[in-house]
Amino acid sequence: MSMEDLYQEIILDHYRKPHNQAPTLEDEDVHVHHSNPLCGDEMDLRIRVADGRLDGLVFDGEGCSISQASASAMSDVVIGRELPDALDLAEEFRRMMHGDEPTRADDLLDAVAFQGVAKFPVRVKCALLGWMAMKDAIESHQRGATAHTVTHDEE
Amino acid sequence: MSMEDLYQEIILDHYRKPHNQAPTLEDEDVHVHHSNPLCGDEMDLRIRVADGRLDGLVFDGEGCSISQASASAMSDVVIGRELPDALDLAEEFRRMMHGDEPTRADDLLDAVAFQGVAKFPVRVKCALLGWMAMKDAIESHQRGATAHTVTHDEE
Amino acid sequence: MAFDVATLRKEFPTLSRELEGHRLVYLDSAASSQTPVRVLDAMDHYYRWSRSNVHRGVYPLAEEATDLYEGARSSLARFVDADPRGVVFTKNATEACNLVAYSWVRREMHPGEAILTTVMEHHANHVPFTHAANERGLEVRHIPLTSDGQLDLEAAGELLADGRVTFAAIGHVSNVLGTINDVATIADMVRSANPDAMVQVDGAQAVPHLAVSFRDLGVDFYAVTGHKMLGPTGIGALLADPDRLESMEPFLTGGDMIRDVTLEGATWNDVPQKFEAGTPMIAEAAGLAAAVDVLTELGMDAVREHEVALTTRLLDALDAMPSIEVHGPRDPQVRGGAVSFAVDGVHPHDVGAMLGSRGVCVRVGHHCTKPLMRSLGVNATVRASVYVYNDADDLPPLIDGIEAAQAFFAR
Amino acid sequence: MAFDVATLRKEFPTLSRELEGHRLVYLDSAASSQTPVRVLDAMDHYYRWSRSNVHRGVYPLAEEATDLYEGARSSLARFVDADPRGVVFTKNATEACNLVAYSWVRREMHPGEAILTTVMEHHANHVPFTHAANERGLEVRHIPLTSDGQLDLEAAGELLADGRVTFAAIGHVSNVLGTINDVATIADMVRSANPDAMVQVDGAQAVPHLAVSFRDLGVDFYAVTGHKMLGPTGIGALLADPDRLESMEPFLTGGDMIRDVTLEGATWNDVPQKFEAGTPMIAEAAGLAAAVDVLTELGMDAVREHEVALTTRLLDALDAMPSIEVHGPRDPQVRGGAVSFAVDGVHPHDVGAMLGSRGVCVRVGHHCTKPLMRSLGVNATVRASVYVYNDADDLPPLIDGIEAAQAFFAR
Ligand SMILES: Cc1ncc(COP(=O)(O)O)c(C=O)c1O
Ligand SMILES: Cc1ncc(COP(=O)(O)O)c(C=O)c1O
Repeated sequence: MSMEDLYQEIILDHYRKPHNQAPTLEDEDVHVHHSNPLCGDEMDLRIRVADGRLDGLVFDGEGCSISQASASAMSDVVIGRELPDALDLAEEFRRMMHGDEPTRADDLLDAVAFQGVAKFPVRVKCALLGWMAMKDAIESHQRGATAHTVTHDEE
Repeated sequence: MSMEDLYQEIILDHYRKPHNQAPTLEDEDVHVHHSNPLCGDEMDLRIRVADGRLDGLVFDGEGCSISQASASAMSDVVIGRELPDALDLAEEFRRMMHGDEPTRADDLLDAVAFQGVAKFPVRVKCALLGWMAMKDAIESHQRGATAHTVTHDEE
Repeated sequence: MAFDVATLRKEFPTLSRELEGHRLVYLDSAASSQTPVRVLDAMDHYYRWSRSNVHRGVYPLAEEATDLYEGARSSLARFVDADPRGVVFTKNATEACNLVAYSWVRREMHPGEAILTTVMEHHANHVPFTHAANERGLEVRHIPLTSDGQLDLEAAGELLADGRVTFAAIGHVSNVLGTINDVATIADMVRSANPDAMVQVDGAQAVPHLAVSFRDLGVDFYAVTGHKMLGPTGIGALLADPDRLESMEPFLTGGDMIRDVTLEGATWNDVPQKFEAGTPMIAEAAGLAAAVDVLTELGMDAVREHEVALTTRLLDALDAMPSIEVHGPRDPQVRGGAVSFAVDGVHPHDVGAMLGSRGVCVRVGHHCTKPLMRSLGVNATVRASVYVYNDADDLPPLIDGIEAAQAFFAR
Repeated sequence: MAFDVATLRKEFPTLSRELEGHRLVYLDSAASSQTPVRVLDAMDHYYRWSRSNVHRGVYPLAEEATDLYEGARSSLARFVDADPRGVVFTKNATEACNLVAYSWVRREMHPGEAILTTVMEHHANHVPFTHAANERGLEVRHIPLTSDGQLDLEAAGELLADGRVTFAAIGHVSNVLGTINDVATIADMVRSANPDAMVQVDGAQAVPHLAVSFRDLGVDFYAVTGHKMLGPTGIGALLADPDRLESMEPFLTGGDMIRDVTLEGATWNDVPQKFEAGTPMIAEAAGLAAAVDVLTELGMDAVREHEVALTTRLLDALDAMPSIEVHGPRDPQVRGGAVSFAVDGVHPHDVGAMLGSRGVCVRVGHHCTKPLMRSLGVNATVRASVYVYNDADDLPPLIDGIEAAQAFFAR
C-alpha cells in the first residue's frame, strides 16, 4: 500500500482545494446528512434541481482526504446532469469501487482517479460517502422529500 | 495406560465375584440410589445399623468393572465398623483417588488396589460411586432418613 | 475418483504416533477429527506473517488478516452452497444452536406454539431449545425412532397435525446411530403443517462426511462445526438466509457488531457481522478454509464413497462377532460412519479401556445424547467412527481388542 | 529484573517481516498482540501429538488433551490469582461480558434497579449491558471523565447515592486513553452504596500489561481475552467466584455442560463446565497457557516497568511535536501503553495510511468506544500501543511518519 497508489495527485488536489464545498446552497431543494459511524465521517450535501437536472450541489463535512476529495470530484461529474444520469454514474462509481472496470470512464472525469481505492477495502466507504449522499438526495427529491438523514455503513 | 495398571488382579477378582452384592437386605435401615449420568453407572445400596455399627451392607447396580469391584471391596472394608469410622475411611479413599497416599492403607484392605485408578481421571468417579453411596447412606441414617436418591457427578 | 488413503495419512501427524507400544488407530473422528498439516500451516502462516486484528485496520497486515478471515467465510459458503452473508462464524456448533435459541426461539415464539425435535438429537441441538421452551412456556415434541434407528416419519406427521409446531430442530446425521435424516423432506412436512414454521438443522456430523447444499436443503438455520471436518478447534458457523438474519435481534453484543453506539443503546452492523461480537477466531477461520480446501480436493463424493465402503466392512465384521449388538441402521447407504454397539456382558468403559490400552481410540459413554440412550435402553455405548484417513487396516485392531475385552472380563 | 527486548523479539516472527520495503513496526498490540513461537509450538504440539476431544475419553490421547485443557485453566487461574473452578473459558472477552449480561443482568436485575458504567468503556463492556438494560427496563448511569481522562469518582459517588445501582461494569484499563482505573476502590464505593451490588470488570487491556490479582480486586466478574496477551485468537475467560457461578443459570447450553438430560429438560454440570457448552477451544487453551508461561517468565512487574519507560518516551516525543493532542492521562504511572492522539488538520485515516505505507502499524478509528469519542468530541483517533516486544527504536518511525503525514496533507 504505497501512498501513491492511494493518494493520486488528482485526489490530493481535490482534497487541498475542494470544489463545491460550502455550508449552504441558495434555493436548495434537498438537504441530506450522511454519516458513517464506523469511520466517523459526516457529510451534509445539498442539491438544487431545475428542469430535471442537478442545477446545483454543495457538500460540507468532516472526514478523511479520500471522502472529501471524492465528494469534490463527484460534484464536478454530476452538476448539470439529468437526475437519472447522475444516479447511473453513482452506480458506475460504486461498481468501480468493487473492482469493476468503469464503462463510462470519460464521464467520471477526475473520479476515475479513485479506481485504486478499490484495493483498500476500509477506504472504499470513504470514497463512496459523497456519491451515496448525492444519490440519496436525488432519490429524496424524486419522492418529494426535502431532507433526509442516513447513518450508514452499507453501500 | 496398560490394562494391568488399572485392572489389578484383586480388582478383577472383586468384579468377577463381588462380595455383598444383593438386591435386598433383611431389616434394612436405609436404602440409597446413586447414579452418575455422565457414565451411566447406577447403584442401589442398603445398610443395616446396629449398636452404632454398620451391621450389614449390600449393593446392586449396573456399571463398569471398576465401579462394581470398588463397591465390593468397600463392603469388606466397612461392614462391622462404627459409622464415623466408615465415614473416615470413605474420606480416606476419596483422598486416595485424588492422588494422596493413604494413611490407613491397612484398614482399606483390597481397596488399596484402586490406588492406580487415580491416574485415570475419567475412572475415578466409577471407583468412588460405591463409597459415596455408603457415605450418603450413613449420613441419611444419622439424620433419620430411610431412603435417599442422588444423581451425581460431584465427588 | 477415489483418493489414496496411505498418501493422505501422511498429512496427519498424530496418526503416525505409537500408543502404548501399538500403532495408534484413531476411530473417534465423530468426537473430533485429526487435523492435516496443511491446516496447521495455514494457521501458522497467519500467526507468523500477518498477525493482527481484522476489520478497520488501515495497514497492510490488518488488510491481509481481514482478507484471510473474510476469504474463509467465502470458502465455507462455497463448500456448503450458502450465501457468504449468511455465514456467521461461531466458536462451535453449540454456539450456533444457541444463537438460534436466543435470537429466534426466545424472541419469536409464544406460549401455545410447539417445538418439534427428535429423540436422537445431540444435546447441542436439544438442550438450548428445551431450555428456551421451559422458559417461554413452549411445548416440545419428539419424533420417535423406528426399530432400525430411523426417524418415524409417520409419527412425525401426527406430531405436526395440529399446526402448532412453529420450530423444528433436527439433526442431519446422528453422532451415535449414524442415521442420515432426510431433513429436506422433514422440512417440507413441517412447512406443510404450518407455512410459517422455521427449521433448524444440526449439521455437525453431516458437513464433514456428505456433500451438503444449504440452498437445496431448503431449511432456515444450519449449524456447522470445524473440529470434526479436519479443521481446528474453536470455530463453527451458523448458516442462514441473510434476510432472515437481518430481521433478527442480535445475540452476542459488543465490538464489531454495531453500527453506532450511544450512551443509551446501539444500532447493529450488517449481517453477518451483526452476529459476530468481539475479536473473531481469525487463525481458526484460516485453518477452516484450508480444511475446506483439503475436503474439496478429495471430493465429497469420494469421501462418502470411501466411508460407505469402510462402514460396510466395519458392520460386517461386528455382525460376525458373538454377543455384539449394533445400534442404528444396518444399511450403509442410509447411514454415516459412526457405529455404536454394545458388547454383551462388558461395560462400554471396560471395552474402551481395553481398546485404549491397545492403541485403539474409540469413544464410550452417552455421546451427549442422553435421551437417545434412554430410548435405546442403555446407559452408554461404544462408538467407533471412521473418516477419510481410516482404512481397512484399522479394523482388525478394533475387532481384536473387543475380543480381548470379552475374554478379559468374562466372569 | 528487566528482560532483553532484542532477544525476546526473535520469538515473534511477524516482527521480522518487511512491510512496503520498511522494517515492520508493530504499534497495535492493544488491538491484538503478536504471538510468540512458543505459543504456536504449544498449539502445534497438541494438533500433532494429542489431537482428540477432551473429557470422558478413556484412551490416552483424550486424557492428554483433557490434561492440556484443564492444565491451561489452572495456569490462567494462577496467573490472575483466581480459583480454577471460577475460570470459564470463552471465545473472547466479549463473550465473557455477554455471559454476565445474560446469566446475571437479564435474570437477576429488576426494573427500578440501575447499572453503573463509564463513558470510556469498550463496546464489549457496554453494549451487552445497555442491550439487557433496555430489555429489562433498567436505568444506565455513566461515570464521566475528568479533564485528564480519569474517572470522576466524585460524580460516581453521586450516581451511587440513591442505592439503586445493583450492577457496575467498569473497564480496568482503557484501550483508548490508557487510563488505569482503580477498580478496587470503585467496587468498594459501589458496595458501600448497596451491599448486594455486583461488580463486573473488563480486564481485556489489564491482564496483558499488569500483575492482576482477581482475589485482591474483590470484584465479582472479570473478563479476560487471550489474543491481546501473547495468546492465540479464539479464547478468553470469565473469572468469578465458583459459588456465584454455581448459583447462576447457565448461558450457552448443550453438550459437556449438563449433568443429565431428559426429554423435558436438563440439570447442569458442576462449574466451570456448566458454562462451557460444546467442544471447547482445546488448542487455544494450550496456546494461552504457553502465553501465560512467557509472561510469567518475563515477570509482570518487569513488563509493566518496560511499558512505563517506553510510554514515557512516546508521550515525550508526541508532546514535543507541533499540532499533536494526546488524549488521556499524561502521567505514565497512572496509565497503560495505549496512547491515542489527534494530528491537527490531518484525519486519523490519513495518518494511519501514511504510517502503514511506511511499515508502521497503528490503529485509527473509534476503537469500539463510540461514547468515549463523543465525550472527547472527536470522530476517531490515531492510537499507538506498545507491548513487551517494542523498544525505543520503534518510536522514530512513528514520529517520522506523523511528520510526513502532516507535510503530505498540509493544505
Ligand atoms: C478494553 C477492551 N475490552 C474488551 C475488548 C474486547 O475483547 P475481544 O475482542 O477479545 O472480545 C477489547 C478489545 O477489543 C478491549 O480493548
Ligand atoms: C450431532 C452433533 N451435534 C452437535 C455437536 C456439537 O458440536 P460442538 O461440540 O463442536 O459444538 C456434536 C459434536 O459434539 C455432534 O456430534
